Amino acid sequence: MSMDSDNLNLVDDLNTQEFTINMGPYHPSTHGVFRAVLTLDGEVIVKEENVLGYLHRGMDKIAETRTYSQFVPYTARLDYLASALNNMGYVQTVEKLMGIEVPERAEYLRVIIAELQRIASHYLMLGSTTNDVNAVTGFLYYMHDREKVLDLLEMVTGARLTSNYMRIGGVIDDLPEEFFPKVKEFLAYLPGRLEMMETLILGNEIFQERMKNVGVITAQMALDYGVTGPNLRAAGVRFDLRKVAPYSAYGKIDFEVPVLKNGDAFDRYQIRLMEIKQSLRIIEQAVQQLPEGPIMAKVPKLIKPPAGEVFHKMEGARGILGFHLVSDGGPKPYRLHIHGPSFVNIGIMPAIAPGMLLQDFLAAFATIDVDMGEVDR
Amino acid sequence: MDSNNNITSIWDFFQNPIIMNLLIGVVYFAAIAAFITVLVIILMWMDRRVAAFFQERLGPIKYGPQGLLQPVFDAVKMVSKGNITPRNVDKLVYNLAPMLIFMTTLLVYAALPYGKNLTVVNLNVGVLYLIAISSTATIAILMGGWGSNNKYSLIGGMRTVAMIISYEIPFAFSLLGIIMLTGSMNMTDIINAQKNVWFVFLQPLAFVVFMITAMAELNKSPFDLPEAESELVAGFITEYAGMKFGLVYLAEYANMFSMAAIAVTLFFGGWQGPLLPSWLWFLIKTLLMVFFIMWIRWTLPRIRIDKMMKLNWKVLIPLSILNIFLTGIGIKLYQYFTGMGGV
Amino acid sequence: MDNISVLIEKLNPSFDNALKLSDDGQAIYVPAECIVKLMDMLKNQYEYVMLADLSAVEYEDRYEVVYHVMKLTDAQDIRIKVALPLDAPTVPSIVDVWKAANVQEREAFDLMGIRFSGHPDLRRILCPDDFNGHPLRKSFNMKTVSRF
Amino acid sequence: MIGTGILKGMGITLKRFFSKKITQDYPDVMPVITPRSHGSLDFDAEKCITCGICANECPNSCIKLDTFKNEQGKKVLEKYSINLGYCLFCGLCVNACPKGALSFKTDFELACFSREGAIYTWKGKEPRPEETPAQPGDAKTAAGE
Repeated sequence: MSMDSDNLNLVDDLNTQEFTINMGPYHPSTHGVFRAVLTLDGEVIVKEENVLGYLHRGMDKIAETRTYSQFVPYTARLDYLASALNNMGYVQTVEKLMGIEVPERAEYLRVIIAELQRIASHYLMLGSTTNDVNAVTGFLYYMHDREKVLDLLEMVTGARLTSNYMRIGGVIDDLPEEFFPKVKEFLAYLPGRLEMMETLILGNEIFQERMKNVGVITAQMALDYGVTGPNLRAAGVRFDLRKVAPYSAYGKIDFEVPVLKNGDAFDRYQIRLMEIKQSLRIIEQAVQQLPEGPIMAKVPKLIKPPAGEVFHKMEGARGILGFHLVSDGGPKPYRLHIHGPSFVNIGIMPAIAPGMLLQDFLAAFATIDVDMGEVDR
Repeated sequence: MDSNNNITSIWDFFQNPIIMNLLIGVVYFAAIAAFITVLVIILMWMDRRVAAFFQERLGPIKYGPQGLLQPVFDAVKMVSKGNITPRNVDKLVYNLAPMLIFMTTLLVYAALPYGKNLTVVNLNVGVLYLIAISSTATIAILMGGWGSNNKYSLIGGMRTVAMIISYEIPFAFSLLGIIMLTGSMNMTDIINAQKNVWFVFLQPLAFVVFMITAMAELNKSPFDLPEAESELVAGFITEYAGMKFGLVYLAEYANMFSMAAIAVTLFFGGWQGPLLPSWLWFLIKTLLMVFFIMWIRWTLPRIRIDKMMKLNWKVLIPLSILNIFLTGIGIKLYQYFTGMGGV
Repeated sequence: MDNISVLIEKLNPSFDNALKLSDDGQAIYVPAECIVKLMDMLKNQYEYVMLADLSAVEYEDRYEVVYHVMKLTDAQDIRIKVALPLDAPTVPSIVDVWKAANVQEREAFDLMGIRFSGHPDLRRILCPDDFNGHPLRKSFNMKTVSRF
Repeated sequence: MIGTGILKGMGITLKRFFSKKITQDYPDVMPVITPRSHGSLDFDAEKCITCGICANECPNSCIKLDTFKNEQGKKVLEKYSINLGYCLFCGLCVNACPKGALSFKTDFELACFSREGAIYTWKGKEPRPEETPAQPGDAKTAAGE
């Protein structure tokens, strides 16, 4: 920006200049420690570059130094907003490798906890996105409801955020007696609140203006960039591992996979609300159908899977959560690679960012819903 | 020199009209400053409590009755904080900006009619003065944004300029209808003209435009782009700390009150009201207006900058011009039917 | 995974019988130079439209880059492996086939030290730029710290 | 019509304005915590048999047992320490303990001023016979001992 006053009278010399801005790692809207290096032309983004790794803890390496069961609590720290889902993915991977048959009741309990966790995770995404467009009140309404989910989770797992409920071979604790009336109350309470939030946020014209046609991810793009989960379904691809390749008790439960078609920020926001409703349905059925029986399969104290290799994928809160586990027959994993959906999803940001306004970038980023714990691992 | 003579000379000195005016000015200034300080404490408390209530929370309740002393503690904290000036800032501009921002706020208070015969300066061009003063803050905000040597601040400052300058136009136009109705720019005249019917009923369109632009002038959500927390960290106040930040903060709340007071004066009959003293009516109405501003603020998300510009140039300005036309036609029709002569 | 040998039979003519079934019968071994062509065929002719995972494993005598590609219709995945020598682990990048490979290849490069030739921007992604070594290699030892 | 969404939203917030508030008066009124909550770890020295399974099982090695041989030549616990600053609250130790000496309690107020303050220690059943110098008193001794 030339401040040379002699030349200011010439219109030709009033040229503009691109400038770079570091958004993050400490920024209110980067949801953790993500850094986006934005090249801006005024308020329009010309180029975007992701800088990751501020939360890199080396989970893959940690796994190689822990026994199979010891690593379960660490998976909760991957995507700390959906810890039970990560636990589930990991224990299922080990079970798949060892060929352990999990008791049916345990499968149902897992489904209940996983869906509660999914609701909690989606709620946080909805809340933080709402906060990013500065509807602070909406954010707090979401947080209040999320609190109720966390109370339920705490009642069962003992932890609000990073639970270690699922173990290799089953779950550690049965549902407490007081859980059933509470969950019934919760299932009756939430739909009304969801409707209220839909009117307050989705119905708001300013919100629609902010979100519609912003950060569009088409189905082709999503597949190309490996974007999965609600983001893929918002782009119009009906792909949900719970339905396509049912694991755990999902095959016995009736639910729908919501799909929208535009793939913009608004659809990505809306699809979470729709998925929460389906999760409520799943929980309701799972609690009703809950079979009697043991909650833990017979598993040796020291888990030593046979030498071999397994890849297990499940529907996490943010997309396909994959675990590629290589065992050498010892008590510790030889190699564990975690395919975090957020890590892949965030890779699409440089492709969709150019041409956006600064504010659009936040809306698009928030609705892709990445969790830096999972990105950096 | 004997002492008697000396006293007389001092008395004479004070008799001098220039000095007299100056002294009265100082007293007025002190009164307004004290009023603003007390007001801001109440407004801060109110803002936090109202925001909390909208969000199903209670807000500050621990200190003082209903948490009323909380802003005092906040203020003490703010004053006792270190006066940090970051390296590589444009020191003069950086330090001057908060003062100027507060200054413009203070100037608005001079022309507000607080009650019957209770105005600091009863200006003939009161409305014009308000419009003029409230837009000067733009320069101060740009100074803060530029002087901070921070890109977020700069974007915040530039947004302010773009926003306030363009929103000045519908803001001024929306008030023209009232000036046409009363034929005066004097605030007291405008209030007196609302004896029978408030202008909000005569000028509903103008009121809507006024409220939207007033929110923009205040930098309040949905138009809080200059200090957009989730995008620009804190916009032009990112680099300010301690009392400099406090001044900006103070100005923000004071602005909210003055803007509400202007709205009340121009559209809701000012201090007019039955039974209660006039200043109390003014306060009640203004605080209700402040509540309304907070209500909007805590409900709506932030608008996008290009949409905001579009709203201004494509909706608000045509609407405000339409309002002027309608007012003109209305006046002419009124004159035609009542048989009164021209203005 | 049972159809994997069928798949190899179908694919092998285009690769001069270079594809091999692994010992456990669950993976396809591909020579490094064929990987891009194979991925392209799988994506465009065999409906494996999504790259589900890309990881790298270090063994005593080799590195293996392990790809999992997935069908959308039934979520079936197949495992494709490229064995690489320990001294110069280089494999052609599949970014041209799947953009999703971009970040995942960078991760494999960063943590395991596999080089992906033809990658547009092969830099460290999780570790700092001035980091020495590749943490997931078995030779990279972690310090043990006492918690007390 | 444009604006109805905004008006509806404002109606909702106004309704919430008069609704019941959910604020918990936390330090004055303690919240009700479910009995399963992993607040902090509790140790019962009476039940401990000094097997060390908990320390082995701990993923983050934040459990330490100081033991000695008593006159009968039996391994006896002298001091049991958990560094809650590194604890994952996963409960593997609680599940692993064969005698149920470890348990979770709901006491969650663990804030402390130093890293040493996060180390919780419990004394064993019998003291070490030869008087060794006492451990630094900085470490917090948990209630119940």
